[in-house]
Amino acid sequence: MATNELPISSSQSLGAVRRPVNTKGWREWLFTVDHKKLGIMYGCVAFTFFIVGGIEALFIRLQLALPDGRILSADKYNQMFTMHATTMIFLFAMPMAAAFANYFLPLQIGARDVAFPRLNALSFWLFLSGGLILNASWFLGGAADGGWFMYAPNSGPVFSPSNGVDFWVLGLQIAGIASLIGSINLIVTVLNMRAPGMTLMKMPVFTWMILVVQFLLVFSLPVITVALVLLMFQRSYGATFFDVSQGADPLLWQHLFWIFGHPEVYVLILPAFGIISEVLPTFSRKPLFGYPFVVFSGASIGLVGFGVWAHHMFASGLGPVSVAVFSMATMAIAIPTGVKIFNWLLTMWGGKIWYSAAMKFAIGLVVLFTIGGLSGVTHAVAPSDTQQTDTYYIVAHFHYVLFGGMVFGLFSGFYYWWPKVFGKMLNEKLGTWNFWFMVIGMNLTFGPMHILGLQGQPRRMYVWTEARAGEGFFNLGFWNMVSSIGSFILAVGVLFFIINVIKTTRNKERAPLDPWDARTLEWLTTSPPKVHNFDRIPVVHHLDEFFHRKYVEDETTHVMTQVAKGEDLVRAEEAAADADIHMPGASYWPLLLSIGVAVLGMGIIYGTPIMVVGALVVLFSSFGWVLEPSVPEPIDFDSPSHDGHTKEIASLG
Amino acid sequence: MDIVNNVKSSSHRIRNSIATLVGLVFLAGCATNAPQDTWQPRGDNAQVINNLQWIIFPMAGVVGVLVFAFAAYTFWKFKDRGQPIPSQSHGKPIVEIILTIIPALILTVVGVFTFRGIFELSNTEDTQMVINVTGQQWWWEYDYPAQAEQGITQPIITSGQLVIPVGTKVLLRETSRDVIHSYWIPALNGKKDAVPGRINLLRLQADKPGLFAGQCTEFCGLSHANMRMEAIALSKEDFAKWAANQQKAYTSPADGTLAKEGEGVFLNQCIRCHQVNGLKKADGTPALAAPDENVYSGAAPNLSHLMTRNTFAGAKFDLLNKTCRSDVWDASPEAIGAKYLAGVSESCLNATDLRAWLRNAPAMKPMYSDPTKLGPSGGKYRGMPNLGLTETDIDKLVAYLLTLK
Amino acid sequence: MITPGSKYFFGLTGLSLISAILYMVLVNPSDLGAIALFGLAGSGALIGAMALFTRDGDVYEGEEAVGASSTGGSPSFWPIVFAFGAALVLTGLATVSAVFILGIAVLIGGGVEWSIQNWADGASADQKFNQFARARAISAIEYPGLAAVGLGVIAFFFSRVVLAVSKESGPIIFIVVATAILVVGVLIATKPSMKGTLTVVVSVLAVLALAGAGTFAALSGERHELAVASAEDHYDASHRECGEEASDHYDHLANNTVSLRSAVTATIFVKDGKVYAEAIGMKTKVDTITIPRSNATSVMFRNLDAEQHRLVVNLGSAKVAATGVVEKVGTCTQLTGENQEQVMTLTIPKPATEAEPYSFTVPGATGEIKLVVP
Amino acid sequence: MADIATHDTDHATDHGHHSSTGLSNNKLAMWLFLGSECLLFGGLISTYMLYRGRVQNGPHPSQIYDIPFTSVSSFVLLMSSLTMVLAVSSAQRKDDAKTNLWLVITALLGATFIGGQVYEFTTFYREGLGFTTSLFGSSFYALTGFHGVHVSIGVIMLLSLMGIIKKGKITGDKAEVVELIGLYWHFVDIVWIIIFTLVYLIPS
Repeated sequence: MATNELPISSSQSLGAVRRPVNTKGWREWLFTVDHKKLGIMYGCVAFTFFIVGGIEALFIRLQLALPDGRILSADKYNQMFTMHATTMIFLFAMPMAAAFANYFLPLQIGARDVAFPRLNALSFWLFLSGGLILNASWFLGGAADGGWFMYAPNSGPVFSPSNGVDFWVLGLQIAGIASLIGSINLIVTVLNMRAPGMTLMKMPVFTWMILVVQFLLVFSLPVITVALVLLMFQRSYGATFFDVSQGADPLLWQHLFWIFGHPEVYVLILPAFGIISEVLPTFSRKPLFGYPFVVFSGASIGLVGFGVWAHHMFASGLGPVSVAVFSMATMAIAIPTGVKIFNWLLTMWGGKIWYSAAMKFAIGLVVLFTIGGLSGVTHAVAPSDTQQTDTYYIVAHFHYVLFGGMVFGLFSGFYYWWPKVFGKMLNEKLGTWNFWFMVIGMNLTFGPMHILGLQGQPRRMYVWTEARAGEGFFNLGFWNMVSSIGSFILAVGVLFFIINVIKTTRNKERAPLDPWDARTLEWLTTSPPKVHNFDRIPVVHHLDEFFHRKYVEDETTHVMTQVAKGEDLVRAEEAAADADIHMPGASYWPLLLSIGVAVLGMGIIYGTPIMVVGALVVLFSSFGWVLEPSVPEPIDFDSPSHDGHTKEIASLG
Repeated sequence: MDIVNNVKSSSHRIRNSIATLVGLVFLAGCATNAPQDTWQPRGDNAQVINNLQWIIFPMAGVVGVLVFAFAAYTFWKFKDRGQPIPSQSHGKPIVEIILTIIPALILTVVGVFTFRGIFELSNTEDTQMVINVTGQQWWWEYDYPAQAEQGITQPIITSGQLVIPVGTKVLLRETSRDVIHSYWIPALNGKKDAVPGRINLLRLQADKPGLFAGQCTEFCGLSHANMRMEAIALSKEDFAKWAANQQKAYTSPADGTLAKEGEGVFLNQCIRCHQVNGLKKADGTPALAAPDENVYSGAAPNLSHLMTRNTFAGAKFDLLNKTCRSDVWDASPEAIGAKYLAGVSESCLNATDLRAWLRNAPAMKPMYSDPTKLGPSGGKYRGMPNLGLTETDIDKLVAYLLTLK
Repeated sequence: MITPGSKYFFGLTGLSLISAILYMVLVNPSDLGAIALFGLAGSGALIGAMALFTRDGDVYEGEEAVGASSTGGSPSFWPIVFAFGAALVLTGLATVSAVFILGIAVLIGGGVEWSIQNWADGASADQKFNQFARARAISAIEYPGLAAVGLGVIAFFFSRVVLAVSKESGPIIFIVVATAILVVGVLIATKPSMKGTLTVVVSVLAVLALAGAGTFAALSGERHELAVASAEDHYDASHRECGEEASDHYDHLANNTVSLRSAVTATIFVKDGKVYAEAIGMKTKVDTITIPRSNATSVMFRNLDAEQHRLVVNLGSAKVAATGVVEKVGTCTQLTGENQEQVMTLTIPKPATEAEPYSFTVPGATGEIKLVVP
Repeated sequence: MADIATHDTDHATDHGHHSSTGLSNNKLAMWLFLGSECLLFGGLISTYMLYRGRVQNGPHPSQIYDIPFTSVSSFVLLMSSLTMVLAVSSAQRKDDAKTNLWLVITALLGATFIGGQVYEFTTFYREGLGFTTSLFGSSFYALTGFHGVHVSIGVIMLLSLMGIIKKGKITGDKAEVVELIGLYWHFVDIVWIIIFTLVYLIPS
């Protein structure tokens, strides 16, 4: 697209099958293969689903505020908590991490795009189709109602008669394909496309964590795919996989689900770890303490994460030996996690801490995640876990980990990278309000759940009863009410962020090129970056390359002296821009292919003819893709002279 | 310390608890906890777990306090006060190694205790009594196989309330007829899933007579929240009395009574799903219920000796009215046996809920019993349907049920 | 803008949709006729969409279209294919649904190819460019489509041939066919002179031979044993013979089958010709096994004797609805060899009557285990 | 999916610097994809191994397996790996005619394998083993069916690739494309060898 020697409008003579080169307006977004545009689209869609999932959570808390709640029926409540979890995990957390990864990973390693730009677009569109299919079920007979873990046999056709589970299975399959393609793409990008000089141990920690996450996805997604396929065959084609009267074992589902499900937990949290491992050093003006330890602890969390799945099943009747082994493995995983927390604290130790909004959220993560981690250790003790599992204590634990950990990390990322992506600063004052409301709301919502759980209130109950509430300080009534009030404070906190975004968008003032005195390569270009990211591919000599181009350390006194400003470095790059940069062209095929896949999926619910149509579209678009070169050819363009003979192009390649 | 279950208005309770919050934070955790409190063991198995809890929770607390103190000091000490940009040190491996070894050591200690606890809890060798526990949407069935040493010579079957003798090592053989449920009486042991097609073992033992609350804790569909259970520990003598009563033969109500008419209604309606052992049809042949033809999961609670239980409909409702119920729940360990064995008398019956249930069960508890929506289950109910009984029929039935003691 | 050509096809779609719905309501919702009308609607919609997509073959509305049409199109056989598809559809309606579906496929394929060809022919005055345009529009579906048809043809006809011959000659034919493919490949690869026409002739002949043999085999039907097996359903539960002797099919080659080893309520043993049982949680041997009503429960059978035994469960007797004859109810495991085990999963809906208690027995061994369903 | 992953070769982002690992992007992606596929088949094989003996109705595995026939069909699939190797080496020698020849031979062998599977499924069905008959039936058909779909996709890719090479429309490095499809084909073969051993040969 940046090729200036080619004519700029797409060939009219090819009619409807012309290639979308140099598109404008909405087409520019619909057919784009640019990792930055896709990253922004990922972010917008994921945030929308965050709001949807949040509203579902508020409904749940409203229902539970008082005993025998009547806001939702039992059926609607079951759908609500199922979809809340599914939405937050698959439609918010994973794609939001994908948004950050898509946008910043090529920038951090000094690449012009990801390895497979069209596959990248396909990932996004597949994720969107998956999300829409999942949520379409609300309007087509009711959403899935078996919990996000969807244990068999409760997910079978008799026990969950609406189409909700079918939509859920399909939505997750499609979103799963999206993640799988995305993860292969990002791994190849990181391994193959780093800037010269950037060895693996000079890579930013965010990139490292994303790399670990993608490996987790590549090896865990096929397992859930198998589980979902078995469930789909049972529901739609009468297979017997979870039919106990045929001798089936319901624990098969649990094993398959959690072999995926536990690595998934790290898929959710590691990107946030990566983000704050960028933010904490930047705002402490110190490199990350123990970089190799943080990297290896991340990798070992990922590895051990594959060996602890059965700690979700301590009550399901595994033998004592398995329970003991998984209990020990679970404790073992606490060690690398602890290492990370210590390293973050030691990064700040001796630093020069600037409490910006991004830094506040990052510190919020360190503190809140530690609470979640410690409550996690209490149920690594398997016997103790048999009292806690499936109670609100677990809900408290994983919300501290996922909300206090992951969401705070993502918000830290929003504040840190907003000027990079949009060229404008988010308002720091509103950011502070946003932070405090979220911290207070989050602790009021999830803190009391520790008490509720230890007092014996199970999860997933559409009502709780006075008769089992007890009295005094620990009574369920009071703490349920506190938790519900807290959830609305939390919602107000998120609202502050939305207001901040709206305000910032209206603001005309441009952000400085290096507002945070940052450390990594993504700041070595304009904000927002140009289509081709870097005018010149940087050559890397240090971890935190950008910082070391700005500051020089005195060998003896260790005093840091600033030798250049970020702005000047960016200008210098612009002046030395490469002459001839080819970028991949936009394409219809990713969008069309994902539509085909969605139609194919719908066919499983609504009948074979629709499936056939979907399959034809999939075949057509995948071969159309194969036959289309990634960079546009001369025939795709109109010649600049509008003399009416543009169709007769002599050379057809 | 007894479990108190006085029902008061919620506003009163909230006001009460705010007062407690302000004044009595340090005295918290005493006499007024919820009946499913996980920190109040009442038997050996729960005690094993509680001992572990007392190791790991304080340990996590201490670690937490240390880390947060260090963090808070760091946040305060190294705030940007205009100091120069610090030296770009990348860390000290020795610190890292120490910080890896310390948690590893702590966790090894915890691990040793955990290991012991796991194997202690899984021991079933010295079991003294076996009970089959079967979960079904949304109630629990208990059947006691014949065990002469416990005074059970013919199988006993009951539901809603588990009755066990104190000081006896009881083994529950859990399974399920439909989806996965989970059996949990926090005062007696941790939870164990009831998985269809599998038999999971859970050992309970109660130290003193008493009533213990529990709740199904594996999500099991629509009425998961309403699938409750209770366990009653009786002294060995009281248990023998209870068991003897359960094995007593059925006696039909006297001719001409309202209850006799109720038996007719029962034979007309309820027998389709609910078995009463020993009940005979008008022609003298045994009346066998056929729940497998009407209920998807294949069973409905057996109503023999119904009035010896204190709850019905998956323990969601009480058979005793409020006064009589708190009389049983609040009784001292010495007195509870006699009060429980008294069963439900006409004056103590919670007639309101029972009649409402007979009038229209699905309105009282969400179930899949709308006859127009039974396609996926092959026309079978999941739960009790509305039988369309008249008020007279209900009168008769209640009179009849009261005779099932 | 909707073009005239697509208007025609969309009209057809609408009409056939309406008639399909009427047909379903008035005549028979599950009939082939309704499917036919829906199929017609589907293909109309698709071709209409193609026509719309290519603007009826007009690339430029207005002045630029002049001249484009003057070059004329290339000769096309797609109309013939289209007509052939229509004929197949009609034949299929009268005969079997497979032909009908094939017809629909040919109809859609021919129609799409026809409209694309037509559009490309009018795209410009440059034949080469027109070919390029046609390829861009359609080759993405032609390649995989043709490949899939090729795969389908070979797989279908080959399987028909093997199904028709005896079980023993199946592998031989398979070897012969595979070797032939390899040999031909090697020959062509090593003898460059054999390339070209000869290759084409050989492959066409081979495919024709396969198709011929396949068609013949399909018409003559599957081998006798398969037809018998299909009709008799040897492995149906109602055919189980639970005696001491081995039965023809049920016990055939099934000596050491164990299913779910976990979660058995009780294990029943045969030792020295005597039957005894052990149950979970019970310290002593038991003579009664209690299992909950209507609950799928597994019982394991373990044979410790040298001779083969099977476990039989007797569940009283019941009247068979169809015939009115009272028959024994129960089932059995397969014959089990020494130190082998098998699992039986039972779901018993009702307690036994006093007259006919339930029990487990082992033919050829003494003793029985009572089965109680409370 | 594999065919999609193969053709982003020549976009310009890696213009100017070659890959850090030395493997091309496409090949690395294909290896990752196959790694992921291993777990997919791993899951299905585990399901089968868990359920193969669980037969309440219909035949047991050992009652219907036709080992001689399946051995031949396994051998045919193995042979196709050999011809695939020949196709790849022809492609590397830039001999289009021979590449195409061996691609077609590979595809034909693959297609007869599928024909054999159709035969096998038909006989099993006639003997009384349907997809919904028993746990063994469901898990057997799911596993071998999934593999059959993989082979079918492979055959379609091989035949299309031949067509595309003939028309000279290949985008990117021709030999590499053939090699990538070859990788996929060998993977599918290896999976079959595992299935043949675990499913057919080891008695349940």
